[in-house]
Amino acid sequence: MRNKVITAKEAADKFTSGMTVMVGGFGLIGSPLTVLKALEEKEVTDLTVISNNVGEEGIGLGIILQQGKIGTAIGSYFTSNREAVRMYNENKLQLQLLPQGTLSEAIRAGGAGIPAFYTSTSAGTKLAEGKEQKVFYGKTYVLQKSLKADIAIIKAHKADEMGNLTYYKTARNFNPLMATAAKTVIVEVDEIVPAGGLDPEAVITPHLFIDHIVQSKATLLEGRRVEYEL
Amino acid sequence: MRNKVITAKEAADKFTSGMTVMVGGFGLIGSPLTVLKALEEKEVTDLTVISNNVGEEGIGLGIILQQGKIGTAIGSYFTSNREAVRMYNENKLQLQLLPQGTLSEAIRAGGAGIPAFYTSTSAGTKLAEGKEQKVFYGKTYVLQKSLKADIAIIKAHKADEMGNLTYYKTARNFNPLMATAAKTVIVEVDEIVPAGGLDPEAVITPHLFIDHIVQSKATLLEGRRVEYEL
Amino acid sequence: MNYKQIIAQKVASHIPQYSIINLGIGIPTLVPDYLGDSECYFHTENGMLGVSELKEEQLDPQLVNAGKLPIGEAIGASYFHSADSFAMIRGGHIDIAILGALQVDSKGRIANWAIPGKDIVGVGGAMDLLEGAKTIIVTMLHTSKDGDKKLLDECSFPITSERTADLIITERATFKWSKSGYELIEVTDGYTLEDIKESTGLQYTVSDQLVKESAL
Amino acid sequence: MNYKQIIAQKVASHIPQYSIINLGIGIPTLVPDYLGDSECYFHTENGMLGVSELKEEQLDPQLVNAGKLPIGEAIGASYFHSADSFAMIRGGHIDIAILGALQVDSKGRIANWAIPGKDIVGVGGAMDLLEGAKTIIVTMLHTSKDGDKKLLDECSFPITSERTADLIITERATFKWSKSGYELIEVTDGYTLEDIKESTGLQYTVSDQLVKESAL
Repeated sequence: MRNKVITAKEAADKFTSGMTVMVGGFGLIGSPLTVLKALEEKEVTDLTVISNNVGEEGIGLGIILQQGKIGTAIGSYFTSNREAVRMYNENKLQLQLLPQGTLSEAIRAGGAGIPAFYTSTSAGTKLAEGKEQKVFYGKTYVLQKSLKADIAIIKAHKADEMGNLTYYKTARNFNPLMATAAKTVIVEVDEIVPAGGLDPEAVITPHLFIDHIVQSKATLLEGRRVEYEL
Repeated sequence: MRNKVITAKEAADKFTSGMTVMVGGFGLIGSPLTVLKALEEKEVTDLTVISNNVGEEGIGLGIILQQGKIGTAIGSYFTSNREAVRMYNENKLQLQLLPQGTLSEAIRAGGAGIPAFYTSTSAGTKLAEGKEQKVFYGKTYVLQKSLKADIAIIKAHKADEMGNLTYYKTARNFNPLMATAAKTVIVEVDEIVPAGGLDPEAVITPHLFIDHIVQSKATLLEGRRVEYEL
Repeated sequence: MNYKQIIAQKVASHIPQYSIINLGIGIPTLVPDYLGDSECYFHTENGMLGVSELKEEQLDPQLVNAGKLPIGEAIGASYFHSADSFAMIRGGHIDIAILGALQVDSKGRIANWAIPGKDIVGVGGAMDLLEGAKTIIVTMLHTSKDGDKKLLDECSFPITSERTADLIITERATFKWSKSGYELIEVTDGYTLEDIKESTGLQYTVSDQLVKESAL
Repeated sequence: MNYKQIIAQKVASHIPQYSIINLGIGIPTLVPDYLGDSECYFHTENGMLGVSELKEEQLDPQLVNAGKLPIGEAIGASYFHSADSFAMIRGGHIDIAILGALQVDSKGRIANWAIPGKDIVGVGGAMDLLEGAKTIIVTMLHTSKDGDKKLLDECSFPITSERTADLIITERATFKWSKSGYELIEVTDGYTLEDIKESTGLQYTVSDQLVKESAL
């Protein structure tokens, strides 16, 4: 079996400036906090980040946002990190806003070899301005192109040594989708079990999507606090 | 809790002539054999069936094909039921052929509120003739509209009383997709367990998709034989 | 009861048993308190069906609703990824979405995601819910703190969808969408038809049924 | 070894360790027998990663490959529905698809799903595999039973995709797709370059490397 386990630092070293990066999580929940912490030490600029939010102020994805490493963020809800809004106003950050369902479907499409799909979501609103539209059965739909990335960093609950994954409660969110839509996929997990240690019927992400596995050293606590055991 | 359990006969009685019906299964594997058997006794004609195949000769979906109840079949591989081919030649059956990946994605799209998507599969071949096409990033893609049905009859392994479902090995195939794409969804299952009897992380089809549950009385044996305990 | 509780209780009275419900943040989260024995199932768009009230001993930082607040897990719950969750929403599998709104207009369109002159930096799942849920119930205070109208002939804020909201429920009144536009179907005790008329900018008719009730 | 075994063995020699492989029906299913200690993972498009050889005691009528034949379950296997399975294929997550073909032409296009004059009643997953797999290996007998050419300048049967096949492996020869079209890279012992030329209709060049080997 190929050894897929690497350290968080080795994961961070796979990043280069200008890359497009998918980052799993709904806020901090289901976010690869250990790898994001390791990215603090990595010199890299002008990343395009695809993630529902950009973490919290100074936490998770908010760490590298604060460091000015992100040039563009594509997501659905930036309001929850006031620093992102401030940097956007100061022209230090570009933002591309998509409805959450359109964002998640565009990532799935990216992984599924579908270049574009139609959705009625946002039709007739400001978010549809400038987008190609088409009428089906008398209703207007917006054309949405798929999203892909150079690297995805995601969070799962358990990985077997081959890279099969299961998730934990609402920490699943965007992670299984991003696992399919990037050239290199790095998963941070709570626990690594031997090959065959997961029920084949309950595997959510099959191993063929996973390039590298990182043992998580971060715990999400109440009140949006994170504890690291580095 | 609403009681979702009905008999196979009650399931069959929900069919009316001219309906569009999705039928789960890859051949006989993962096919709702008990409900299909009950349909033998139901007077109904001119069904449009969406299913990967049309069962085997006189077995599964092949039962009602043989009875002349199917007017049109939409699927990917009819070769395996010679009767379907013969009826097609005699103009007793219309066939619409889609690549298997396009078929499955069109059903998913139908359930997901996506009216159409693009795929490169079939571009440049006979199956793309007459279909709308569009170029993305220099490559030609075919526009595929989604598929929906009036009724879906599917097969799962276990249902809890609420209608949450798990599947069994390669009997999963089209079933979870069809569960999302019809107005009325009837699932045939090997076993009904109490509410809460399935692991929330391992539920493949959440209960909101399921209208009715039928206890299976059919066993698929080696050599494509079926045993009924009716 | 405070205004929010009054609204939540009114919303609950419009919810049939066994409904699949998506709750927005704010007032909608109070609705389950008023459902009594009526069995309903709660969906949260970040990936779960079967949200229940949080009990202290259940507190789990990785189990949250769309407002990122901790929740509980009901019997028969299930988890799914974001694309499957929004497939449920967009595909018409959610019976009722209960949402907050900044404005509603005579065409039934709501505005709840952006304010003119402010940066547009968040949309979340609001647009998808408006497109996909079978029934939309809007909960809101009837006017702003300063008494400005929020039920308007035309929204001055950017709309969230072309889709019409089925019910608008405020602390003062309930409006129901019909072929001829909104119909006033209920007025809270203590308010007169005149009160509603003065504080409401959107066009509506008064239900025959309501007139009878308020004549008591 | 019979012709089919010769082809399967040749295919195996082109497969890197740890490949994710989708096997078509017929000759491709023999390939695992010749992989030796090389660890590979087998995908079947009806919804499984981790196909293994069938052992008698494992026989399960609900565990089948895309040819509906019984298979086994390897350690680390997983199951998924048809849309996810074809998302893997179309999305470029399968390293190698090993397919049979009726014809291949000079442009690298294969025909393997329909015959002119016969009803077109089945396509299955062939078109998706040709579009999506990173590498396409075609296995086929070099000519028909009657000696008719199947490697042609242009397919007379309907093509399955515009995508070019990367390797064509017959019992007589191996052709590899390059910028300038097919290159003959290997000839089976017992056949001469002249034999290949006479039985092959598609345009190809002869690899420098091959010429050296056959000069031995």
